[in-house]
Amino acid sequence: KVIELPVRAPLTHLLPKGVGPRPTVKTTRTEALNYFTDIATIRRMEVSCDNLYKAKFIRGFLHLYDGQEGVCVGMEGALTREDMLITAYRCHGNQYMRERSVPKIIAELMGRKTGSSKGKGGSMHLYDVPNNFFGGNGIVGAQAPVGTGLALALQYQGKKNCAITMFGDGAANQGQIFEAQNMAKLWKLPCIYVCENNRYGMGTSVERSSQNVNYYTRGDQIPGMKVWGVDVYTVREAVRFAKEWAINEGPIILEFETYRFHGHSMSDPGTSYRTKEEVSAMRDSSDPLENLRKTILDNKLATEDELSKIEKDARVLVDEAIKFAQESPEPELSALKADIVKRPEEVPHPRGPDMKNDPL
Amino acid sequence: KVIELPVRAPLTHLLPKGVGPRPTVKTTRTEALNYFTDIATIRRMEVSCDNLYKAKFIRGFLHLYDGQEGVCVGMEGALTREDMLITAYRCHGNQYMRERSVPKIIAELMGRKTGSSKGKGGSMHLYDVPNNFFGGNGIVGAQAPVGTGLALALQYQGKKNCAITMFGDGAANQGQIFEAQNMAKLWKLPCIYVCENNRYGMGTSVERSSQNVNYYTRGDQIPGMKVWGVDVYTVREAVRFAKEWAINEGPIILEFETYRFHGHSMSDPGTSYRTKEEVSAMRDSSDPLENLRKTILDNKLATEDELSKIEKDARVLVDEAIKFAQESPEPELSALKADIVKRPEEVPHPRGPDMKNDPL
Amino acid sequence: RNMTVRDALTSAMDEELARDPRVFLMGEEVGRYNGAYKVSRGLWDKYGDRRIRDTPITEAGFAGIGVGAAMGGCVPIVEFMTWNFSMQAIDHVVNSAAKLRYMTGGTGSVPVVFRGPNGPAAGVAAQHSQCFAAWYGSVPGLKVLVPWSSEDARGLLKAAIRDDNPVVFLENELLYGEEFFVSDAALDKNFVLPIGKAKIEREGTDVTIVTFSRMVGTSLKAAEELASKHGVNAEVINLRSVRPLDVKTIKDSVAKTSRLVTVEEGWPHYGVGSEIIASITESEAFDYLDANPERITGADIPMPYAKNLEAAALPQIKDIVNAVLRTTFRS
Amino acid sequence: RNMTVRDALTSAMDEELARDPRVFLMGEEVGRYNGAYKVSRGLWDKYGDRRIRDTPITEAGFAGIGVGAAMGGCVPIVEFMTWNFSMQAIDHVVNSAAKLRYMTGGTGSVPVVFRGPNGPAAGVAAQHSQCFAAWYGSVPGLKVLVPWSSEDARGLLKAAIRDDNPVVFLENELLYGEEFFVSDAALDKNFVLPIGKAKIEREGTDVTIVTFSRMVGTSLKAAEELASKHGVNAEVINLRSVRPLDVKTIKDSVAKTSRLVTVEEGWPHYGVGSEIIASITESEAFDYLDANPERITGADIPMPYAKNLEAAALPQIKDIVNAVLRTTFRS
Ligand SMILES: Cc1ncc(C[n+]2csc(CCOP(=O)(O)OP(=O)(O)O)c2C)c(N)n1
Ligand SMILES: Cc1ncc(C[n+]2csc(CCOP(=O)(O)OP(=O)(O)O)c2C)c(N)n1
Ligand SMILES: [Mg+2]
Ligand SMILES: [Mg+2]
Repeated sequence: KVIELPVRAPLTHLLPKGVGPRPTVKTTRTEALNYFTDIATIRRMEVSCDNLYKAKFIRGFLHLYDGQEGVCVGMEGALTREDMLITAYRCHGNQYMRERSVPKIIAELMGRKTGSSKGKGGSMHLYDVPNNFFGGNGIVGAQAPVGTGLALALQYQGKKNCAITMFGDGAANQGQIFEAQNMAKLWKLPCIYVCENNRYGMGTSVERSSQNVNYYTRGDQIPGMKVWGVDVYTVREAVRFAKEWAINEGPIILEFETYRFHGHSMSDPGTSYRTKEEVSAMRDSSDPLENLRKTILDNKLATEDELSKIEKDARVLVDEAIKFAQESPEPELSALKADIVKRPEEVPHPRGPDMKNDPL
Repeated sequence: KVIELPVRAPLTHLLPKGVGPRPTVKTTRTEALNYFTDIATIRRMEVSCDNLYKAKFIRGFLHLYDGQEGVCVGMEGALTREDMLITAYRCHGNQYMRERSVPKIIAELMGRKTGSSKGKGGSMHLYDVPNNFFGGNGIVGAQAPVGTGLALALQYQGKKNCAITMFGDGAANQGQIFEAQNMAKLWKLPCIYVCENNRYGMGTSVERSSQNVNYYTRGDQIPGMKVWGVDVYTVREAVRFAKEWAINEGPIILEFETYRFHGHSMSDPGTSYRTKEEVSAMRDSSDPLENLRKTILDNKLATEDELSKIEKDARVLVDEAIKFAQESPEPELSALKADIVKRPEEVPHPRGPDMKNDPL
Repeated sequence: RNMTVRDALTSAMDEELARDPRVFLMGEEVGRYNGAYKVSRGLWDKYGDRRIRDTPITEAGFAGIGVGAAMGGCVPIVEFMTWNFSMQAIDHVVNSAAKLRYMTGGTGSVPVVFRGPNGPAAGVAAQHSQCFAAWYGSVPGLKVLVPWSSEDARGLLKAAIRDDNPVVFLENELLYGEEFFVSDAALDKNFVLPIGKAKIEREGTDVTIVTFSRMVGTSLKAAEELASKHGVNAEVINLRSVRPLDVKTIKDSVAKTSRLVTVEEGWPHYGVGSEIIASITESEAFDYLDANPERITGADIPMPYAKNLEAAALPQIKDIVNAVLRTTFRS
Repeated sequence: RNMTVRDALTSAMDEELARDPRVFLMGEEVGRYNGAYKVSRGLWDKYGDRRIRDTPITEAGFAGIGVGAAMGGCVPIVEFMTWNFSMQAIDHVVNSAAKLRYMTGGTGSVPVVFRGPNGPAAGVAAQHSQCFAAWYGSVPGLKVLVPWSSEDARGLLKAAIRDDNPVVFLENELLYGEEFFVSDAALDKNFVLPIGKAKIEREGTDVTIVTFSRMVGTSLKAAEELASKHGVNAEVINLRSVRPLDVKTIKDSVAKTSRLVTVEEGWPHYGVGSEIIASITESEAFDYLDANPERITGADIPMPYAKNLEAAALPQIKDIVNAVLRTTFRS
C-alpha cells in the first residue's frame, strides 16, 4: 500500500519559481521499514564504535556519524549505484549505504584484513569503488574537486548520472570548493554539492568560521536549497530533484541542516564549545531515528514493537559484526607493500625501514 | 583654482542606499597635470620596455601595464604611503607610483645592480617596502591572502590605514581569494580588494574563466563596486570612499573595468583570442591617457601644447632612465648569495653549483 | 624539573607573547578549543581574541595571511593543525615567505613561524602521517627545526619566534605528552637555543647515529641496547635543525667513529638520511668511513592504518641495532 | 629524422588521444591558445573542447578534478603551465592521487598524468624556477619522469599516459625548442619507453656522471671536453625517471668507473644527487668508489633574475669538468 507523506519545503536560491522538490512523497511500509533499519543499523554501529574506541580496539581518529543518518539514508533513496559519491572522513554512514556491510566497516576500523580497505585505510578511508563510493578523504575540502572530477567523468562518458560531493560547514570555506564549483558551473557538470551543516567544524561554530552561514547560497550562480536533513523523505525528495537538475542543468548545492550527536572525534567530548542544553535539545528535535519512528507510527506503517524488533536486530547485527572483526586476523605483513602501484612487478620492491634486513 | 568634475557612478553590491562615491570630485590644474604626467610616464615606460625586450635587454617574462594606468594613478590619489599595497606580476605602474623612479624600474628589468630589487627580482618582482608596496607576485592569486595579512597587521597595530590587494579577472577564480575574503569579513579587516578586469587572463576571456563575470559581487557578504577604471578621477573617488569604508566597516571589493593594450606578456601578440577591432575600439574608448587629456582640455586646465610638452618630457625621462640602466653594472657576483636570510653570518654560506670550487 | 614537550611549547609561546607585543598565534582551534592537541592551552584565556586567533579551515588563506602580517610588521606564529595540511599552503611557505627577502633585494622580511605536529602519529593512516623535513629542508630562505626533547622545544621555539626569517617548526604529536628533564637554565625566560647546531645526546666511539625528532628517543634506546648487549658504544646526534644542517658536528663524530647510521621516520628516498650521507661522503669524512653508511627510515609506502603494518612501516629499535651491528661488522 | 622536444610531446599526446578515447588534456590555455608554450599546438583544432579543455587559473581545483575524472574512468593529462604552480595543487598530487590505491586496499586507481615544464627557464626568477624532482620523487604511489631528448619525451609520455598509476612528468621549457635525432622505431605509434630504466647516453670508463633533463646535454658537453682536453672518458647516465630510480644501472657503471658525479639544476640539499649518492654508498658499490662522490647542483638560493647571477646559480660545463677532474685526481 502506497501512502503519501508531506516533506518540509526547502529554502531555495536561484531556482526558477515552481521548480524544486515536491511537497509530498509516496512511500510504502516496506520502504519506510528499510529506511528505519538503515538508520538504526548505522546508529548502533556508531555507538558501538565509540565503545570499541574506548576499549582501544579502534585507534587514531574516529569521526562518528550518529545524528546525521537522515542525510546518507535519504540520499541513497534517490540515487543508484551508478551515481558517484565522495565525502570526507565522517564516512561510515555513506560506506554502509553503499557497501552494505557492517562487518567490513568495523573490521576496517579495527585494522583487520577483512576490512573494507583491507585494514590499510581505517575510519577515514572507507571506499566502495565497485559501487562508486570514492571515500572517505582525510583532507578537509579535497574531496570537492575530486568529486567534481567524478562528475566530469560522467559527463565525458555520456552517462545520465550525477556525482555527489559532500562536505561540512567548516570545509565550506575551503577555496578549492569555490574553484571546483566555478568549473562545474562553466562546464555544466552533473554535480550535487552537499553541505552537511552540523553547526560546527570541530569546536568552531558556523558563525565563527563563515562570513555567510547560508551555505546553500554560496555557489554564486549555482542554485541551492537548504533542506532539513533530519527527515529521510525530505532529504530523498530534495536529492531526487537535485539529481534531475544536475543531469539536465548542471551543478546544484544542497545544504542539509543536521547535527552531530558526538564530539568531533574521539578526543573531543563535544561539550566545551556547545552547551549540554543545546545537545539535548537537538537530540530531542532532530534525531533522524526518532523522527522516522514518529512518521512510521503516526502513519501506522508499523507498530512500536516492530520497530523495537528492528532495533534489536540491528544490535545483533552490529554485535556479530564486532565479533567477526575481532576474530578477523590482522593483515599479513606481506600486505605492507602491496597495493601501492598497479603492476608492482614493474617497479622495484619498496624499501622498508631497514633495507638490508627486510623480511618482505 | 579648484574646479569640479563629474565622475561615473559605480554599480554597487550590498552597499546601503546613499552610501558610496560622490558624483563629483574637485581638482586643480596642478593636480590634473600631475596625473597626466604620471600616466604619460608609465605609458612611455611600458612602450619602451616593449622595445627593450625585443632588443633583448629585458628577458624572461614581461607583463606591460599600458592601458591600465588609470587604475594605479587614480588609486594613489586617494591613498597615502601608509596604506599598504600588493599586486601581481603586472606591477610596473604600481611600483612607479610608490617608488617614483623609472631608472630603478628599468634597471631592474635589465637585471642591473641599480634596480629596485638589485637586479634579483626582475619585472615580476618589484617592491618598495619602505613605502609599503609589497610587490610584484608571480603566483596568480597568492597576493590575496598576503594582502589580507597586511590588513591584519594594520588592524593589529591599531593604524587607521587600509591594505589594497590587486588581482586580475583570471586570478579572481582562485580559491585562496575566497578564503582570504572570508577571514577579512569575519575579522572586519581594512582590506580593499581590487579586481582589475581587463577582460582576459592570458588568452581566456572572462566568460570562459568565470561563472560570474560581475567580479564586484563575488565577495558574498562583502560589498562591492564596479568602477570605470579608465578615468583617474572616477578611480580616485571610488578608492577614497572604499578606504573610508574599509577602515570603518571592513573589506570591500572594487572591480575596475580596464583593458590591456599589449598582449599578456611578450610571447603573446595578444591578437589570437581578441580581434584587432576590439583592441582598437578599446584604444579609442578606454585609453586613460586620452581620457585625461580630454578632461583637461575640455575644462581648459591646460593647452594641447602643454600636454605635448609633458609627454615629451616623459619621453626624455624614460630615455634617460634607459641610459642609466644600460650604463649600470650587472650585480656583483657576491650578490648571488646575499639577501637570503637576515643575519647570514648565523647560517653556513649557501653552496653554489660546485661546492668545492666556489669563488663566492 | 620534568616538563612535557607540550608544556615546553606552551610556555615558550606564552613567554614570547608576553615579551613581544608583535607576536600573535593563529590557526585552527588554537583559541577557545586550546588547540587540537592542547599545545596552546590557556593562551586564549590569557591573551584573548586579538593575539590568539581562531581561523576557519583554510590553510592557503591563513598561511598567506600570516606571511602578509609578518611583512606588515607582526610576528605571527601560524599553527598547522598538522603539517599534512600545509600542502594546501606550501606555496605560501615557499614562494611567499622563503623567497621574499631575496626577490626584494633584501628589503622585505617575513618573520613568521609555521608550527605544528609533523610525521606519523598513531593510527592516523596515509594522509595524516607524512614527514616534511626533507621538503622544507631543501628550501633556501627557510630555517627548519626538528625538536625532540622539552629543552629543544622551548629553546628552539623561542629562537624561532625571535628569528627574523621564516621558520618551519616540525613538532611530533607522540612527543607532546612525553616528559623530559629541563634544566633551570632552560626554564629561563631568555633561554634560546642556537639555530643550526646539532646536539650530541649520547657520546660514543663506535658508530655515529644521526637522527631527529621522535627517533632521537628510539635511537637512544637502541644505543642502550647496543651497549648492554653488544658492547657497541654509539654516539647519538640530535639534529635539532635540518636547515641549516650541522654537517660539522656529524663530520667530527664520524671522524671519531668511522661509522654512520641515519634514522628518520620519513620516506627513504630524497630524505634527510640521503642528504646526510651525501654531505659526509662528499667531504673529507668519506675517508674515515670504514663501512657503508646506512639509512634507517620509514618504509617507502603510504602509511597503513593497521597497527601491525604501521609498526612494520616505521623504524624500530631492532632496525637501528641491526644497522649498527652491520656497520660495526658484528653481524 | 630530427624532431624538437615540443613536437615529440605534441605527437605523443596526439597519438594517445587518437588511440584511447578515455584520454583527454586539460589545463590553462591548453586549447585555443595551443598551450602557453605551444606544446598542445593543433590539438584543440583536431579534438575540440571535450578532449582539450581550457581551465580557469585554479590549480587546486583542476588538479583535483583531474584526479576525480581518473578515478571515474578517464585518463586525464593535466598540464601545469609550469610545475611551480603545482604547489597550489600538491595536496591533490600526493594525498588524492598517489596515496589512493593504498588507502583503498587496491581497489582505487588514478591513471592521471600531471605534466608541464619544471625547473629553471631563462630569466624567470625565483618563483618560476624551482625543480620538483626530489619532492615528487620521494612520494610512494607516484612515478616521476624526467625526459631529456625527443625520444625520451615521446617514449616516456606515451608510457606515462598508458600507465595506470599517477605519473608526474617533468619537462623543461628550454628543451622544448631543441632538436634531437629520432629513430624510426621511436616514431612508431606504439613506441613506449620502459618507466624506471635509465639510459647510458655516453659510455665511458673513468667516471660516472648521473643526471637528468636539460643537464644531460650539459653533461654530454662536459664529457666531450673531458675527453678532448683531459683524456678523461666519462660515462653519462640519463636517469629518465627519478621514481623509480634505476640504481642498478648507476651501480653497474660505478663498478666500472669507480667515480661518481651527479648533476642537477635543483637545489642541492635533499636533492636528487643526495639520493643517488646515498643509494650508491649504502650499497656494495661503496667499495668501488675511489674518490668522494660529488654533487653539482643549482645553488642553494632562490633563483636570481640578473643574467650573470642566474648563470652563476646554475651548473655550467666547467663545474662538471672540475668535479670530474677532482674525482679522477687530475686537479
Ligand atoms: C586541510 C585540513 N585542515 C584541517 C584538518 C583537520 N580537521 C579535520 S576535520 C576538521 C573539521 C571539519 O569540520 P566540518 O567541515 O564542519 O565537518 P564535520 O567534522 O562537522 O563533519 C578539521 C579542522 C584536515 N583534516 N584537513
Ligand atoms: C598559480 C599560477 N598559475 C598560473 C600562472 C601563469 N599565469 C601568469 S599570469 C596568468 C593570467 C592571469 O590573468 P589575470 O588574473 O586576468 O591578470 P592579467 O594578466 O590580465 O593582469 C597566468 C595563467 C601563474 N603565474 N600562477
Ligand atoms: Mg561541521
Ligand atoms: Mg586579466
